[in-house]
Order: sequence, then C-alpha cells, then structure tokens
Amino acid sequence: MSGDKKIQLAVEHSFLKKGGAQKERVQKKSAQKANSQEADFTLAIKAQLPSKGITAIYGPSGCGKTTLLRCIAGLEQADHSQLHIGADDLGALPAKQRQLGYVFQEDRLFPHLSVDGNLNFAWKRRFSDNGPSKQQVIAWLDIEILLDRKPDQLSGGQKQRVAIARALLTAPRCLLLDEPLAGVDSKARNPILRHLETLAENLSIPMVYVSHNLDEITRLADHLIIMDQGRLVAEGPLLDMLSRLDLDVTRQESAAVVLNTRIVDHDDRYSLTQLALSLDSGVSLGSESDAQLSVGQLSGEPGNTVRVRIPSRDVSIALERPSQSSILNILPGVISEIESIDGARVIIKTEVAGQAILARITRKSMEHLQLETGKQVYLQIKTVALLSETLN
Amino acid sequence: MSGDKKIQLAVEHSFLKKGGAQKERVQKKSAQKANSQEADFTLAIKAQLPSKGITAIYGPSGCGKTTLLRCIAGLEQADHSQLHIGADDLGALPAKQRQLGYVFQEDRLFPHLSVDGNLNFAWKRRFSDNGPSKQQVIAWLDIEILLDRKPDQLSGGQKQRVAIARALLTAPRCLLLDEPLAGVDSKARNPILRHLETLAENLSIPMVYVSHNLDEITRLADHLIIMDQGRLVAEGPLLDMLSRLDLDVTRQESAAVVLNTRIVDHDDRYSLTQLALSLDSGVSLGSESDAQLSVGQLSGEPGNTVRVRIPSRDVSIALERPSQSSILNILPGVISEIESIDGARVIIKTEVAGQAILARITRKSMEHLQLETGKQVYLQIKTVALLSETLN
Amino acid sequence: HSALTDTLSIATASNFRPVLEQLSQTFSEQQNADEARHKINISSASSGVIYAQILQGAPFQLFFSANESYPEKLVASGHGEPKTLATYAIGKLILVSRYEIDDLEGEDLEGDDLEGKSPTDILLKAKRIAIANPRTAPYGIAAMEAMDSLGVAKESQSKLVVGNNIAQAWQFFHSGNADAAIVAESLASLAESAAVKEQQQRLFTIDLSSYLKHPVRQGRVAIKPVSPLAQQFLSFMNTTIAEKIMTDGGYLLPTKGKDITP
Amino acid sequence: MNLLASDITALWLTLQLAAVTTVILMVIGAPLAWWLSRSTSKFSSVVEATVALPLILPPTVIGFYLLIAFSPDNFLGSSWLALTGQPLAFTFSGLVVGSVIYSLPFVVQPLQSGFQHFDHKLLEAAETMGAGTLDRFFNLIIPLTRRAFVTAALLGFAHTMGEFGVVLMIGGNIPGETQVLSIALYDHVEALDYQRAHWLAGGLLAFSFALLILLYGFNRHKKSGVKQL
Amino acid sequence: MNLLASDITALWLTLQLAAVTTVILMVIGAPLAWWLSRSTSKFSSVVEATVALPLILPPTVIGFYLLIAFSPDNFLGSSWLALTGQPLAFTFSGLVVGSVIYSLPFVVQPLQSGFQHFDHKLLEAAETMGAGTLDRFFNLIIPLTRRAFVTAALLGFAHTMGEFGVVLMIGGNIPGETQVLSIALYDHVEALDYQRAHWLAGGLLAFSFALLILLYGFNRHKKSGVKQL
Ligand SMILES: Nc1ncnc2c1ncn2[C@@H]1O[C@H](COP(=O)(O)OP(=O)(O)OP(=O)(O)O)[C@@H](O)[C@H]1O
Ligand SMILES: Nc1ncnc2c1ncn2[C@@H]1O[C@H](COP(=O)(O)OP(=O)(O)OP(=O)(O)O)[C@@H](O)[C@H]1O
Ligand SMILES: [Mg+2]
Ligand SMILES: [Mg+2]
Repeated sequence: MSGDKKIQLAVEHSFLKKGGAQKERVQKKSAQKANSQEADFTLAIKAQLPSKGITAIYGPSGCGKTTLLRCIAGLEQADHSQLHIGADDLGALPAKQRQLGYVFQEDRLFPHLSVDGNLNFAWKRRFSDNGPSKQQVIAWLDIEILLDRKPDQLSGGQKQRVAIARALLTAPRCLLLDEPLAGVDSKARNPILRHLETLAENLSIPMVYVSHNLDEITRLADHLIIMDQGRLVAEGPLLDMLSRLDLDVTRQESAAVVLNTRIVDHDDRYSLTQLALSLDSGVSLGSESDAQLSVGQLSGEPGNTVRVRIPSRDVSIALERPSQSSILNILPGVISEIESIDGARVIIKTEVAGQAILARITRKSMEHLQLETGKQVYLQIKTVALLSETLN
Repeated sequence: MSGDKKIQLAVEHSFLKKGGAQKERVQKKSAQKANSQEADFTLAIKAQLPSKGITAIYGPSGCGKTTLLRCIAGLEQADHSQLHIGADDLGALPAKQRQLGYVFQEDRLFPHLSVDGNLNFAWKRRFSDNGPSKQQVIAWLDIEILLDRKPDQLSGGQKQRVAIARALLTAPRCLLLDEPLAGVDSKARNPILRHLETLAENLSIPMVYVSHNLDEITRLADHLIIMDQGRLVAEGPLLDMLSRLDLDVTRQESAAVVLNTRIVDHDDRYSLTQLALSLDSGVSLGSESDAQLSVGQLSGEPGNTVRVRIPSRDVSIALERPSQSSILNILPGVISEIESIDGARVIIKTEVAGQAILARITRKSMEHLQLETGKQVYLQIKTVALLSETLN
Repeated sequence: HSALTDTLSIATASNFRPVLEQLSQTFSEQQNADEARHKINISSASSGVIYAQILQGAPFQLFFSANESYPEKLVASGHGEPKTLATYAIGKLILVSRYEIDDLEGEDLEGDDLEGKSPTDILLKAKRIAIANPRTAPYGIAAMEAMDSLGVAKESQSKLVVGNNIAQAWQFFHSGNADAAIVAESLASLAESAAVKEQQQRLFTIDLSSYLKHPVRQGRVAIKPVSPLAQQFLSFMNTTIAEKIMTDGGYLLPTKGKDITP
Repeated sequence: MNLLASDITALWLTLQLAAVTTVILMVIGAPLAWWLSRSTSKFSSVVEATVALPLILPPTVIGFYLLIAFSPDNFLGSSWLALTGQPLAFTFSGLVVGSVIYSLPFVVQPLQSGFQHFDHKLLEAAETMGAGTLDRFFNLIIPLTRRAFVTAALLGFAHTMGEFGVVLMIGGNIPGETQVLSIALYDHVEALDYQRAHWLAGGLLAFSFALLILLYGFNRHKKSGVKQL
Repeated sequence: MNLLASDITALWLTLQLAAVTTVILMVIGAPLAWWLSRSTSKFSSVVEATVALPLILPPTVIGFYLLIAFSPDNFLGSSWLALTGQPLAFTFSGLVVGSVIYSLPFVVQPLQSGFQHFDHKLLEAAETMGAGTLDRFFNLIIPLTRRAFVTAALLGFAHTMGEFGVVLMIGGNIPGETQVLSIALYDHVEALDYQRAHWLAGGLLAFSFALLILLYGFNRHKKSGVKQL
C-alpha cells in the first residue's frame, strides 16, 4: 500500500551433516558444538526488499534459493530468523499465519482433488478479498479445460500452471515463487509473466521470484538479489545491478541491461514504436533523435514510460554511423568502462543519454577499433532484438 | 552400431474422459465406442529416428511429449504401439526388458537410498558394460559431494543431475530424456550437455530429448521432431528443419540455424578460430575468406568439421560490406526466401556457400534496403554471438 | 511301548482340574516308586468343549466331566468305554457373600443355616449375584434350582451375572464386582487354601446342597481304546488317599455301590 | 430356522457396542496415531509400546485384570462409580471401556502406518494457504489416508464384534445389557445347540460378507480415481 | 516367584507358534495384499471380503468350525491326513493352520493399506532400469513400506500370541503340543492360582514391553533418516 514500507529479512540456517542430526539441532550450545557438527550447507542472508514490485533471487543450483524461500515462509525451522513486512513482525508466526503465497519448485497439487478442487481449496481459505477472482486466474493461466482433471492427468507444464493459479487465489500479502516457469514453454510463459507483473503493480502484492534464468529475471524483476553458496553476493535495483561490470550477471551469455524509455511516436505503417532514452521530454529536443530506439509497436500513449531490455550480445560498436544496414537502432554513446570476460571477449559499458548500455565484443574488434574509455562510438542494436522484450 | 539402423516408431494412444474409464479402455469395440467415449487427449505419432545421435522432441506444454516417451519406454499401455530399434522389435516387450534409460520429468529418486545408493541401484542392474563408469558419471554431473545425501536433502537442480547420472549408469541402448535440464542453471548445464553429446557420439547411444527450450535443442540435437496436440507437425534432420520458413520454430524469438563448418586456422593472439563454411577444402581457395567466421578458440585441428549455431536475431543485413564496426563476421550471401512474421518483422533466408542462414529484421529495414529474392547482400553476424555456442 | 514314555492324557472340566492335579501327582509318585515311569498330561476346558473335541478325535484317554450326560453320550456314540462310565464325585453347592458379620447380626454363620441369616436374606440383599451359565454349566443349573427352592428366583433374576463357568462366577465375586455368588464348594476351599488368605475380608459360605433336588453329579469315562495306565489311574481313584484328596477338595464321594471297578 | 429373540437382542447390542467403540477408537486413535507417527521423542516409543501391549495378552486375561480394575475397591471402578453412579463391571459402559482398551492397537497401528507414508510436502503447501491443524487433518490427511482409516475402522469394528474373552469376563452375560453375539454364539456351541449356532454363525457371515463386499467394492471404485494413492 | 516348567514349555511353544505363523502370514499375506491393492477386478473384492471374514466371528466359533473342518471325516482333515500322515486337529500343525487363517486379516489389511499409498512412479523408474517384479518388491516396496510390514508382522505375531479361542478349540490344551501360553495363563486364572497368573502375565508384559520399546525405538531412529516416509 504505502511506498516506503520495506520487507526486512535476516536468516541464518544450517543443514548439519548426517541426516538424523538435523532434528537434534544444537541450540544453546551451538558455539561449542559448531565445529564438531560440521554443516553440509549454511545459509546466512540479510536483505531489505522493496514492498512493491518483484524481487528476483538469482544464483546457481544449490546456492540456497529454495531454503531462503522456505525460511521466509516459515517452513524451515531456521536457526535465526527475522522477517518484517512493513511494521508487521512475521518472524515468530507459524507458516499458516504468515499469509504468504508459495509456489513450490515441484508442483504440490493435492492428488485427491481435481484441478477445480485444488483451486477451491485455496479460494476458500483466501486471506483477503482483494485478490483476483477465480475466473480471472483461470483465464490468465489458461487452465479452463483442465478443471475436471485430477493432477495425475496433467502434463508437467499444466501442473505448474495450476500451482501458480492456486497460490494466486489465496490473495497473499506477498507471493513467493520458486522457479515457477521451469517447465512451462515459451508461448505459455509470456502471458503468465505479464499477469504476474500486473498483479505486482496493481494489487501491490510484492513477489519474491526465484530463478536461475537471467532472461526471465531481466524481463520481470524490479529488484535483484544475487546469491552464491548461501551468501548474498549483491543486491539492488535491477537496472543498477544489470550494468555493474563487477558482477557475474553481466558476463553471462544472456546478460542484458534494462533501460527506462519514453514513447515518442508510433509508426503504424511498419508497426513500430519510437522510444526516447531521455525521460524528460522537454530537454534537448534537438538531440532527441540521436537517442531513439525503434521497437515493435506498443500500446501506450506518447509520453508513457516503458522499460526495454537490451541484451549485450546484440550490441555492436562502430566508429561511424553505419548506413545501408538492416540495423535501425544506432545510438551515439561514450565508453565509460571496459572489462575483459575471457581471452577472446570484452564487455564495454557506454553511457547513452544518461543510461548505461553494455556491449559484448571480441578483444580483436576492441583493439582493431582502438576502443578506450572516453571514446565516442556508435552502438548498433538490432531493432528486432527489442521486439517482444518490452515491459510496461 | 551400424549407421543405417533406424528406430521405427508408431504409437496411438488416448486418454479417455473420466478418470475411472481410463482402465476399462475400449478394446475390440473401439470403433463403435469411440464417439461415445470422448477422449481428453489423443496421441498419434509415426516416425523414423536415426539410431545414432540425438533426436529432440519439441512442442508446447501438453502436446504429448511425455506421453510419447512413456509409450516408447513401455510405461503407458498404448492402444497401438510399434517400436523397432534396428532389427529388434521392442513393441511387445515389457518396460523392464526394453533396456532403455529414462530420465523422468520429475526426478524419481528412491527416497530411502542415498545418492550413492540410487546410483548403485542402476549400476548393479546395468544392461551392458559398454557404458560410462560410475567415476566418470559422477564427475560429469559434478555430484561427488552429494553422494552421502538422501534425495530430500538435495536442491531441485541437484536432484535432476542425480537422476541423469542414474539413467546413464544403466548403459541403456537408447536414452529418453524428458526436460532433464529444466531446473539446472546455465553454468551447470553446459558441461552436462557436452557429456550427453559425447555419449551419443562415442558410445552410439541414441537419445530422445524432450524440451520446449529451442536454445537447448539447436545446441544438442541432430534430428528434430515437432509435435502439437498429439500429432507430428514436422520431422527431419535438425539442419534442414531449422531453416524451413514454413515452420514455427524459425519464427521463435530464439530461432537459429546450425551450419557445418571446417576449422581453417587458430588466431592465438585474440583467442579466436577461423571457420570456413565450405566443407571441401580443395574447392575455390580464392573465395574462401569470403565465407569465413571467427569464433572463440576451439580445440580441434585445422580441417576438422565443427557445427556452429547462428541465431537469426543476431544476423543483420547490409548492402555494402561494413567497416569500422565491432562485427567481425561478415558473409556475402544471396537472398533465397522472404517470409513475414508479423506486422513489424520479416525473416529472410540467404544462401551462403551452399548453406542457409536466416536473418530476422524489421519490415521497415527490408523495404528500406529494398531486399528481395535473388539480391546479393552482406550478412553481419556478431562474432561474440557464436562464442560458447559451438558444437563439435 | 516302553513304560518310560507312556503318557496319560486326561481331559477334565475346569472345576475339577486342581483336584485332578493333586491326584495325578500322588498317582505318579506311587507309580514311579514302582519304576514304571510315565507322564500325565492334563487338559482342561469346559465339558462341552471337551465333548466336542473327543467327537472330533481328540487324543484323550480319560474324561472327567462336570456332569453325567457328556460321558453317557460318549458311550452312546461309541467313543467311551461303557465299563468305565461312572460318577466320580458329587459337587457341593455353596453361597458365598462378602457381607460383614455385623450386617447379618450373626456371630459365625459358616457351615450352618442360622435363623434369620438365611441364604434368602443374603440373596435378597445382594445387588449382584454371580452364577455359572445355567445353559452350559451343571453348577449353573444347580444354582438356579437352589434359588427356586429358596423362592428367590424371580427377585434374583435381574441381579444375576452369569459367568461362563463357576471359576468365572467366582472371579466376579472375588474381584468385588458381585457381592454374592453361588458356586462349588471346591472353589471356596481352593480359595481358602491359596490366595484368598491374603484378603482381610472374611467370606461367608453357606451350604446350599440341601436345597437341591438334583445334586451335581460329575461323571467320567475312559475313551477307547483303554490303556493299562488309564485303568491303573481309575483304580487309584478308589484308594483312600485319592478319596481324601477329593473330599479335601470340596467334593462328596458317590455311594460306593455305584462305582465300577475294573 | 429360527433365531430366537435373544439372538436378535444380542446382535443389536453387538452392533451398538461395535459402533460406539469404533467411534471412540477413531476419535482417540487418530490423534494418537498422528502424534506417534510424527514425534521423535523417546517418550513416544514408550506410549507406542503401551498402546500395543493389549495385543500380547490373551483377551480373557485382559478381561480378568479389567475385572479387578473395575471393582469398586479399586481406583478406576470407584471413580467411575462416583462420577456416574453406575458400576463399570457388567454394564454396557464397562464393555465399551474394555473394548476400547483392547481394540486400541488395532486402530492405532494401521493409522500410524498410513500416516507414516503421508507426504509432508502437501501439508506444507496447505500450511502456506493458511490451513490450520484440524483443517489439514480433515481435508488432507483423512482423504489421502482414507484407506488406512477404512482399515483401522474395519479392524476396530470387527475386532469388537468378534471379541469374546474380555466381554465374557467383564460383561456377566446379561441379556440386553452385556450379552453380545459372540457370547450367545459361544453359548449355543457349548450347549451343543449346533443347529442354532450354525444359523447364527451363517447369518453373521453372510451379513458381514455382503457388507464387506459393498465396502471394498466402493473403496475399489473410488481408488481408481486417484491412481497413485 | 516360580514359573513352573509347564509354563516355560507353554511360553516356548507359543513363541514357536507365533514365529512360524508370522513367517507364513508374511509370505502369503504380502503378495496377496499387493494383488488386492492393485487389482481392479470385481473378483478381488470378493477375495478381500473373504480374507476379512475371520475378523467378524468370535474366535471360539471359528475354532469350532475349524475343528469340524479338521476332522478326518471332512475334506481338509482327510487330505491333510493323507498328505502328512498326521491329523490336523490337536497338533501343532493344526494350530499353525488355524492361526494363519485367523490372523490373516491382521497382516493383509495393514500391508494393503501401506501398498495403497505406494508411489507407483518409483516402480516405473525401477522398471526402466530393468528391475523385475521380485527385485522391485524386495528393493523398493519392502524398504519403502517398512512401517506397514512392521505393523503387519507385529499384529500377526501378537495376535497369534494372545489368541485363545481358536487354539483352545482345535488344540485341546495338550501340554507341550498345543497348550500355549494364553491357555496356560487362563488355566491359572480358572484354578484361582492368581499369584502364578500375575507372575506369568507380568513377565509376559514386561518382556513384550521391552521388546516393543526396542522395536519402536529402532523404527523411530531409522525413520528420521527418510523424512517423507
Ligand atoms: N534437508 C537438507 N539437508 C542437508 N542439506 C540440504 C537439505 N536441503 C537442502 N540442502 C542443501 O542446501 C543447499 C541449498 O539447497 P536449496 O534447495 O536451497 O538450493 P537452490 O538454490 O534452491 O537450488 P536449485 O536451483 O537447484 O533448486 C544445497 O546444497 C542442498 O544440497
Ligand atoms: N492420465 C491422463 N489422463 C488424461 N489426460 C492425460 C493424462 N496424462 C496426460 N494427459 C493429457 O495428455 C496431454 C499430454 O500430456 P503430456 O504429459 O504428454 O504433455 P507434455 O507434452 O509432456 O507437456 P509438458 O511439456 O507440460 O510436460 C495433456 O493435455 C495432458 O493433460
Ligand atoms: Mg531450489
Ligand atoms: Mg511432459
């Protein structure tokens, strides 16, 4: 509801070696016992998440993402755990009173109930009436025809969609999603992502979204937490995080930056929309066309703000403005940072109209073009790369 | 073993409406009953797969991929089912005698056994001694430190890796994989993919690999089956399929073509490798440099054949050979086909040294550059886009 | 058949078992002195069960019933040896109650039917009267008959708790759940000699034999073929030692003339 | 041939006893079994063993000790008398108490075994949806371990129906109050009234058989809906 | 105080009977329960009901009919005699046969209930690894339904130990041959030899209690390893 509420989180938890010992966890005497009882895995995270929008948790397999969600939901008896959503202290509440929605990594549909029964189970117990209706959720996730089936008559992706629908129906005050789209194909994925965003926006339900799919995260998240081996590696607003060259995310094959842009115009003939990188429409009208992008036609009004995503592998650098090329989007920029990824490749950060764009190119090209910090260059961004990757 | 053996497959199967009726499936009187007992879903597939290499099955959620694998494995009592691997008729055998490895969509680890116990279960029952050793498999999937754990002490991705390892250890004569990497992060994914390829190559274990991830498929498969709603949409060698403009796969965001190339030279200074598109090293030495690609350094000897993958979104078109750009790979080509995707975008197929490359560009650019069939153009391919996407 | 391994299997109605155990022990001591070693197995159950089992070929050689009719039926069906059919004991029926002496204003009621302290008073005063099942147990029939003679049958009907046999009727009483019971004297003497001694409460026992028109006559029979050892045991039953054991155990001896000796 | 009025009375009484006992057993047994299946304390092993003890002793012997315990001289008997004004021995209530104690393991054991196989993950999912303990119990555990509940109720009911030794000891065979069918049947056998025994046993068997077939047929039908369970 | 030699004999005999019976019950009961839990035919409902029937009849009555069936005049008794040269009634073998029939439902029911909850998916996985029926049974089903097996064996064993009515009828209370502990104990009670009864019952209870605590403690310990089961 209010913008400056925060979700505050501090969790410590260890899985001790030896299956059985787990239950007889050292409590008072943890100090002495700690060394004798070696831990298989230790989670220690302290973070502040915005209470609005989507926070993504990113990290490799086994880094503790699921464990963190379980601690937030109150399902894991953490060694130390604090959780505040705004002024409410949830840390001491049992799971059933936390009013959080949880989409588990495996679907956990109730096998004795039909899909409809599963949805009703959640609907009957919903925490408030502010959530979406059953009809809405069923339509969003396109599960109308599955309603009469039992879970064992569903395919993997169908199960996951039903599980998401079920979690949405409880109208939780925060939604935890553990790789909810891992088994869902790309066609079904887009509408689901869109509806999740809408929920986060319109109903101000914050979401914590676990994924190791960077594509998904850059398209969805507002805030990003990067984890590794149970620790927090970095944390911050997505836009900042994605242009930080010191992080591993910017070196990934699927690395991308996200830019805030403003709709300038629609080109109905070619079904394109012009976007300006500078948000302030008054300033420097003259240079505006320099920092404009063409993307597939959007529905917003001119002046609306939209976010676009630019994968760094799609950005190439030229010293002169190229012509006679199919590449429509050519932006002038200034190199602000160069970092090498491996022997063959470097990543180049450029400033364009106050925002950062990353380009990944070969070291050979870099030397060939004599690129260095401060140099004025042209960024070529394939228009098409922007299509269907826009968010609003 | 022999190259001209084939896997022949013909399956028909229906899930009838109403849970209970499923078992009392109409047998003799199917003709009359067929209309009265409406089917929830019907699978009808007839295909011939190569007995070597990896066949990918691609299709949206719920299209019947898992059901098809289950029929192949003999786990689903199909209405009609035929399966020949070479001369062997497996259609009538029960699942336990088919000697196929199956990685299920959900891990199906035995909860009472440790990871090691699960691996041993498979190892003790292996179908032949030609398979990889336990040490190898453990190393490939990087599960050494998990050996003592019980399955419920593993993360989602870890479980999937153990499940793959377990299936490999039975040394099956054919491996069925149902979205095995859905929960595995991209870092862990690459080595697993590499080892699966090695297995398919060196041990001539054919694999059937279900995925709705086109990236994964283009990187891995030799043969592609595209399904929708229980039917076969198209089928053929991956290289052909990926350049067929009539198929949906080429319009996907992640569409790509795969090219056969030959190593020409290594450039140690910039850690790059030069590849030639024409496989025959003798022919037209003069024009060779025209159809060459730079990719991240590979380990093969000059003359070796390698496959590279070129995403169509990474290809842009210019009428003149561009200079002063970070794009190293510029290939001359001739437009052979143009197909529009939607209002804004078209896909353009070009012939380069006898192979097809697809470029996805805006309709605006197309009109702007006056592109049409038969026109001579230059294809710009970002070098970097090829890195880490090579196969050998 | 070496005498060393000779076994005598005796089946007995449960109520006679304690006495039979003493009898067989004494018998064995005598016999073993003569170096004729043997083993006696005693099986007890209700007479009806044993009867049914013998009909189905149970390996018993002697059967001590709690009534006369089962042995007779066995003879009629050809299982029993007619020559060994006899009445071996007559049960004494008694009334036991837990009432304190003061309750009945008497000094010593034992053995006698004192004036004003009649069994009728006790039966009328009792809240629960335990008897053996009149359908299946001879002592149950006798108990009903005695209450009839005492003229309290109607009043008692609703107070009856019915045990499967007298031992159970005794337990109803002994555990304190019933305050009076009509059982066999043999039980009372058994109780007297064993555990009941520990109990502080004194028991009142009143002999009801005089109220019975049909005393409880217990019959026996040997099952064919009759082994020498079985014959020897039946002979032993007529010795004075054996008779003393039986009377001590709370049974009356049948008139000598009716006994059949081999 | 004829079942006497007394047999009908006994049958009716038996059904009442079995029904009341089964209900009590399920109410006590289900939470007990659930606790036993989840608890890891040493104490629970002791409770578990205690519940199972009636299994070991012959029923008549249990009946004997219950008889002693029911006596107004002893704690249980006297407190019951003080509370209800009625003795425990030779009453229907006494039979119920005895049957509950004797049949408890037959209810707790199958339930516990069923609960042990219960997938904890589903409970967690319900918990996040705000379902409390009772809610989860009635809407997840019971339907998902239905088979264990059926088994438990069946064993409890049947065992009470067929029970003999305990009832014989603490019941006192009072028609209409404590004379249950098993004892009536036994009486017929002991009284060599075989014909009546055959009729009664045959009738009982036929009735039970029909009931069981119905029950199992129904159970089997429902089963096919949920394949994995 | 003193347990007589005859009590020791009876104890020993009882343990033998219970052990032999339990082994036979598990061997028969496990496949039967598995089949019942999987079959969807109508016939299996009939079998299921038949197996459960001994639950309903009082043991003495079952014993009575078994006694008749065991008679050399009847099919079962005469064929057994022809096969083994020994009668069935009043022998140890007869007790075993009777106990198996009587205790069968106590073994089949918990096993069936356990099997019903078994996750078929794991069996499929094993099948693709070439595991045959027996292999799957011993390496998956038994360990994963361990608790149901323990329950079944326990109920079977204990019920045979405590059994009374059937054994009395078909056994004939013959010391060393068919006089089991429950009957010996009952005899002591009937002979008003309460002290010996107390000692015997107390000893039996203490022994069983110790055994059960060990068993459950062990079970509980192992349980914590596999959380979901
Ligand atoms: N019950 C347990 N006992 C011991 N170790 C455990 C237990 N559960 C999880 N772990 C370990 O803790 C680590 C974190 O697990 P977690 O499930 O949180 O990973 P994750 O980040 O969700 O991974 P993935 O992306 O593969 O799902 C892993 O190394 C895992 O093996
Ligand atoms: N037992 C069943 N009874 C009825 N319908 C079923 C059953 N199992 C699967 N189906 C239906 O059959 C269709 C194919 O299912 P299948 O599991 O093969 O899909 P899939 O291609 O593997 O999908 P996914 O990618 O989501 O795993 C789906 O529509 C599913 O709902
Ligand atoms: Mg996880
Ligand atoms: Mg699937």
